[in-house]
Amino acid sequence: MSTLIFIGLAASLLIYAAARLSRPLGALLLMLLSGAGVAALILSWGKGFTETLPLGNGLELTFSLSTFNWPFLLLGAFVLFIVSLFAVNALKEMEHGASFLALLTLIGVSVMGVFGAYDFLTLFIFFELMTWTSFFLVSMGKTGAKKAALIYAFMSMIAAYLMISAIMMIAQYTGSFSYSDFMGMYEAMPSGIRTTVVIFFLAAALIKGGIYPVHFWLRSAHGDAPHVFSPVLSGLLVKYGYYSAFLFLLFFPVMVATKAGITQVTSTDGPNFILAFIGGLSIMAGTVAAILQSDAKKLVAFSSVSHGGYVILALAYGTNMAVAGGLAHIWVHVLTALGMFLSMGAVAYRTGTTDMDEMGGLIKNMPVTFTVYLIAIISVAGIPPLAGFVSKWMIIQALAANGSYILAFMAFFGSIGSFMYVFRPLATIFLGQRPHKFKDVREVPFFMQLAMLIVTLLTILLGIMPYYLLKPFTRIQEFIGMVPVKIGFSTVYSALTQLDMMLIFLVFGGGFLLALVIFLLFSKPTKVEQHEVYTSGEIAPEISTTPEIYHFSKGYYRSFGRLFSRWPSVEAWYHKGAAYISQFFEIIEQSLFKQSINGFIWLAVVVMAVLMAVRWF
Amino acid sequence: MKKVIALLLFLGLLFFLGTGLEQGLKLGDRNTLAGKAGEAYLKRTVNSADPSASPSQVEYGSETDIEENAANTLTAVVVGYRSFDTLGEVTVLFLAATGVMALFFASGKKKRLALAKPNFILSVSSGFLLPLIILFGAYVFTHGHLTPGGGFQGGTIIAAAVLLLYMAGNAYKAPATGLKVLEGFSGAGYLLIGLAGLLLTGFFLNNFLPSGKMGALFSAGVIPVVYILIGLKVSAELSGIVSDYMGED
Amino acid sequence: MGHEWLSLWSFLYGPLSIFLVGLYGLLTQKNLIKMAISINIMDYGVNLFIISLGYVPSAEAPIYTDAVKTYLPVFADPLPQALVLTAIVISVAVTAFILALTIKIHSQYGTTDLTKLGEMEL
Amino acid sequence: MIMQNPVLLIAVPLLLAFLIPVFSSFFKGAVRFIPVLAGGFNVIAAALLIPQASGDVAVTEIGGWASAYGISLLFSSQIGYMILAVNLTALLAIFYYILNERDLGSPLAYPIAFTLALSGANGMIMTGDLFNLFVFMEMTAIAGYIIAVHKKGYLGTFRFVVLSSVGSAFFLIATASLYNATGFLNMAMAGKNLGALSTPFISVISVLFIMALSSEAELLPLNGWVAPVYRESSGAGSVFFASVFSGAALFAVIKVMLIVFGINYAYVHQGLLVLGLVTLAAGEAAAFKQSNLKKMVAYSSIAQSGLIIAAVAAAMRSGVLHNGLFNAALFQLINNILAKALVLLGIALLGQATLKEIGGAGTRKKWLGVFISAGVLSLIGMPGFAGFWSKLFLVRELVGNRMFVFTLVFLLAALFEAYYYLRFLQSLFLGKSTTAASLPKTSWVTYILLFVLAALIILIGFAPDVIIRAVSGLSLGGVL
Repeated sequence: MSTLIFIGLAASLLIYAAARLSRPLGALLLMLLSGAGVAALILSWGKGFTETLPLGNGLELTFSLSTFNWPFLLLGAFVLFIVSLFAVNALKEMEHGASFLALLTLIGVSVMGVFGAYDFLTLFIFFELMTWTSFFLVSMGKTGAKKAALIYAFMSMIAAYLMISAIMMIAQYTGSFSYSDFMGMYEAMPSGIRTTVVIFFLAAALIKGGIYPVHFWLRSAHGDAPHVFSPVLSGLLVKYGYYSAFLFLLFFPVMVATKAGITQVTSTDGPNFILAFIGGLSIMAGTVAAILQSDAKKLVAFSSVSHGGYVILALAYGTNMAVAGGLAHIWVHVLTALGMFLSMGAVAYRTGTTDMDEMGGLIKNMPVTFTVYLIAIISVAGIPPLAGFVSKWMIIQALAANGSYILAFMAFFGSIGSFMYVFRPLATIFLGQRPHKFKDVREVPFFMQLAMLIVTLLTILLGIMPYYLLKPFTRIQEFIGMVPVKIGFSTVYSALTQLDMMLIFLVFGGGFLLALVIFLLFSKPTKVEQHEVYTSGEIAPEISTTPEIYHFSKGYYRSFGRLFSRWPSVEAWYHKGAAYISQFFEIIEQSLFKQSINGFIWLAVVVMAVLMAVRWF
Repeated sequence: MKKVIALLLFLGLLFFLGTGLEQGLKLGDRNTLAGKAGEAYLKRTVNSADPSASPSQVEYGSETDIEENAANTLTAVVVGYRSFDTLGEVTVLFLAATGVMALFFASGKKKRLALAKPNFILSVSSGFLLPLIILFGAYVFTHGHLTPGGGFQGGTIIAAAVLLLYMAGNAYKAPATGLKVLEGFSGAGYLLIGLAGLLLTGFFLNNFLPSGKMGALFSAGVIPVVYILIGLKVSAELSGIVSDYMGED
Repeated sequence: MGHEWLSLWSFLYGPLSIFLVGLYGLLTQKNLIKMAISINIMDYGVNLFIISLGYVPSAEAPIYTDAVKTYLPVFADPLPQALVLTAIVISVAVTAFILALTIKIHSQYGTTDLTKLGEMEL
Repeated sequence: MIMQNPVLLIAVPLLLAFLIPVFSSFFKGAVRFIPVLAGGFNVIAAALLIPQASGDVAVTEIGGWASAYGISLLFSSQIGYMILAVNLTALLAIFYYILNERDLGSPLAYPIAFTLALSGANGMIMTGDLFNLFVFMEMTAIAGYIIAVHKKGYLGTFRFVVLSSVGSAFFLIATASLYNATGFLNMAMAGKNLGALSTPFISVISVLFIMALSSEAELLPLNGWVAPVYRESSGAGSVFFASVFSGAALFAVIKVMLIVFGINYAYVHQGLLVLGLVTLAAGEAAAFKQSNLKKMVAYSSIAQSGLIIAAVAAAMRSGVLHNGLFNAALFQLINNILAKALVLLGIALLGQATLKEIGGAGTRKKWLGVFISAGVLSLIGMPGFAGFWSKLFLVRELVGNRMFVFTLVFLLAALFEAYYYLRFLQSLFLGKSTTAASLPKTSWVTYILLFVLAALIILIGFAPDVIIRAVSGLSLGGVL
């Protein structure tokens, strides 16, 4: 794998050069590389290896490929493959396209490093590599992106420093960075250190994963990042956070226990319960915030917060059903995030905006994009028969089976709420009346459609045949010594019941066909112009000047927003805190560095007197 | 108010510094040379096996073979034992002269500073005092290894002569380039002597000339040579500074 | 006892006071030239301090002459004297530089008052 | 044999500097190459000396006098690497001066000042004698004054002169007292005899030393000159201050603390530790708000000095020398010298002063942008660059020695540092310039200079072995 990493580094230069010649060429190169990665991973199903790359002086990087990290590596290669496919056309007008592709390749390198790491040092190094490359990538977005990237980098650095502190504590205790040494020592470590390490790591994971209440970087970073990069950010980079949470919630504790046949790794009370609760909160907060967004990409960003909540909730809950569901949900979220962000990117590619208040009726212009979005949101909302249903079903089953009704309610809340927020772009972008300025919008070019269609197809297929979705994760469960959940080709068995997705698909498919037939036969749509608005007898003075403010898509969930307007906002606190810090810094500079010469002498003399006095008395 | 606090700080620092240092320092009557580096310098036993304990062999007027052999121990320290410091010191002065030059260079064309018309007595007597002053300066730096004085002192006296010239006549202008070259040459000479020591004896700034009889004019090895160079250098530097200030408009 | 006090004053507290007077000047003076003078006063204090540390009771100058032909344990310490020589030269150098700098500041800003220069400084 | 004497690192630049006025009356144009000659000689000589040095400190006596009485130079491979780093960056700064800033001021004064500053910095790093350290400090400082007024920044320089004079007065008092009390000026001997003295005396002396060295090493009470001097000085000048001057001064502080005070006086190091941490925090806080690039780097430089000193003090604090922490601090020092030089050279080449003005300059000058980013990413401590390793080792040692408050301050400071440096990169590559001014032309020679530094940084980033072995292998014997 170290060879691959060096190849990746070299490839980023090559791709830069190629993209300077022609953007599509660069993107195609990246697509081939990541496609090769996907193929290689699929071919290496079931194989594994470990290798070390010595840096000298006792330092070494260790990589491994095993059942354990296979799905995650695949995920990385897949996301890059899809995104680079999408980028073939999408990057044409981007200002820094060549650098973008080169940096994207470096992200690929970091994928190999983070998911392929078999020691903490490697993990950390590639985490940091991801931080600075994605910092630049986010910065390339629209106007607000610079600020967003800075906040993102700032939060990432906090996570990184938490992580490095934890790693160093481990290293101090075990004498090496290696996972296996840590596993060997885990139980022997003083519980204080163990708790600190776990808390630090989990805090870092929550930040990276964009979980409430440290989620706020997601809004701006996802919303303002370049359209091509948002899917990577949401589909791939937040998964780094989930992955490290997974490491510390399941992998280490379970590997330590090595009692084969555990059905539940962690207890439902105490710390894990707190974490599960945080996950639940994240589901709710993300859902509510997503409902209130008027920018399509920010909406999707908050949906990521909510989905991260599911993953953390499930992993922290820790029964074998919940774990399998949580891990599967990671993959499901990759697909849905890709579907949603790519379709939003496609819309923005043609219309130049992601503001939902401005749009409407694009279904006629962009039917493929619409379909992709539709399938993605069905999966997001956890409506059968798609993949999203499977994972959510498993999580809620696990919660309900053990009687954790509050958590189950939270998960349900997210599911129901997601109907509301995913419907908003559907209604305001694709349905309804089309503004005049978007009359000539065309469907996106071939490669972009292709990328989106692959995602859609996978969402449907994995939904019908959950075996392929779940098998890798049951293998992980076997690998770490848990009892794997029982699955069939299209069925999943829980303690309470069983789920046959093929059946459900047939039922839903039949229902859909029926509805389609009815629609085609009996629908008599009335065509109205965009600004034919009825004011119900009231005199609305602006109707002749700015009719668009009466368009139905404007302020879609305004009333709903009022409902939550009094809720405390974490972000407002952060802003206030930042303002105080800034003032404080100003005072420090004024008093320590902006003096006259006399002032400095004063400072020196006083410091000197104090230093001596301290010794004296 | 500020001044009162400053005064309090003054007293506080005086208290801390004074009482703190008092406990370690050997002051006044309690001060002895025993065990200090200065004792070994005076005994000229720095390189002997036991610098502090060995009996003195110094004999003024007849000693030929002891370290440096300068009758003036101060000079032996300045240009002998701690010659490296002195090299640095000369360099600092050189730098200061360069710095003053650099500062005034910025003002472009150099014009002589307009002083009041010199006093008649001053302008007449300067002509005849000048050689005497220069002679005295030269004496001071050539006899640095025997009597109080040396390159710095002598150089300063000569620079005073240049200042006198400036005071005495409005027309005088020191040859700036010449001074700079003299500075460079004498500084380089000092270093070359040091490097010669390195080449001939293996130690930088080591003495490689015969050290003569203590108290004789031609004694103490390279010390007088170095001190003469320092004298030239210091006189050139200080004159340069004087002329830079005078040339400032 | 009185003698002890006197020796402490003249060898330690006196020089230190001079030094601190210079420091006091830097604390309170706003004029650049006065600051330069304050620095000089500090240097004088330091030099005096160093010299006083070389004092040995009823000692001779550390020079061999016809009168003092061999080593006697009553020489003054030559090392502090040598250090002072160096320190003086360095302080002269700094003074020359700082005064030239003051002249340039005056010709550029038209004042040597720190309070007036304050706004331009930052 | 003779070529192996480290005194040449001081003597040769001195000789060349003295010859500058002589040469200038014959070949006016050739004068500017003399500093290059001096710097080049030093780099080569240092590179030749390092392999012969061992981890143990070799003492070179000057004038043949026994090292306790005369002046001696210390040399070990650790010191050799310091010298190499300092001289290399100085050489690059000199090249930059010749290429771009030759016409700014007196054609005689600046070559002299550069050459002598080199010699002074080497002296500060190597000397083993307290008073000699003072002389070299003054030499470097006065050369620094001249370099600081290069662009007529009189007010900043005035500050510098006053603060550094106060510092040197403190230093003299401390040195003279130490001589009187211990009988020696040699650091090792003075340190040896220090044990017999009372605590108040030692604490006063240590406070005086800390104050004195703080002005040169950019530590807190006397570092008010740093920001204005960086801002007002020329490009080469700012590199000189950030890399050569502060590098040498920091090393001098470390040396005095280690050799004179050693590890036995916890209260000395405690004070230094607090001062260093406060400097670190204050420096980063002040840098955070700057929009003037040079001032930003200046404050960051202050902060780094604080960090290094605090780490060294922490390593010596508890009566044992923590080799790991000490070496990590030195590693950080060397990295900092290289990266700061690269960033400041880059900023000088951009020719613009503020964050807004440089907007998008990195895209117009691709290579310059890439080199600057290498420096900046190294300063932030991103993997792939040298700074990553030194920060990693610092964290490792700090956590390993259970210094959690220090770790917290360090990481918080690093966080804010990362923020403002990333902001700088952002506006370098993606900003929109507010001024229409065109960028100054950059010659290929300058690019080679930048390339050398960037290559070094990346080399260390990928093979930290190179420098770790250099810095840490040494500590096995004695640290210095």
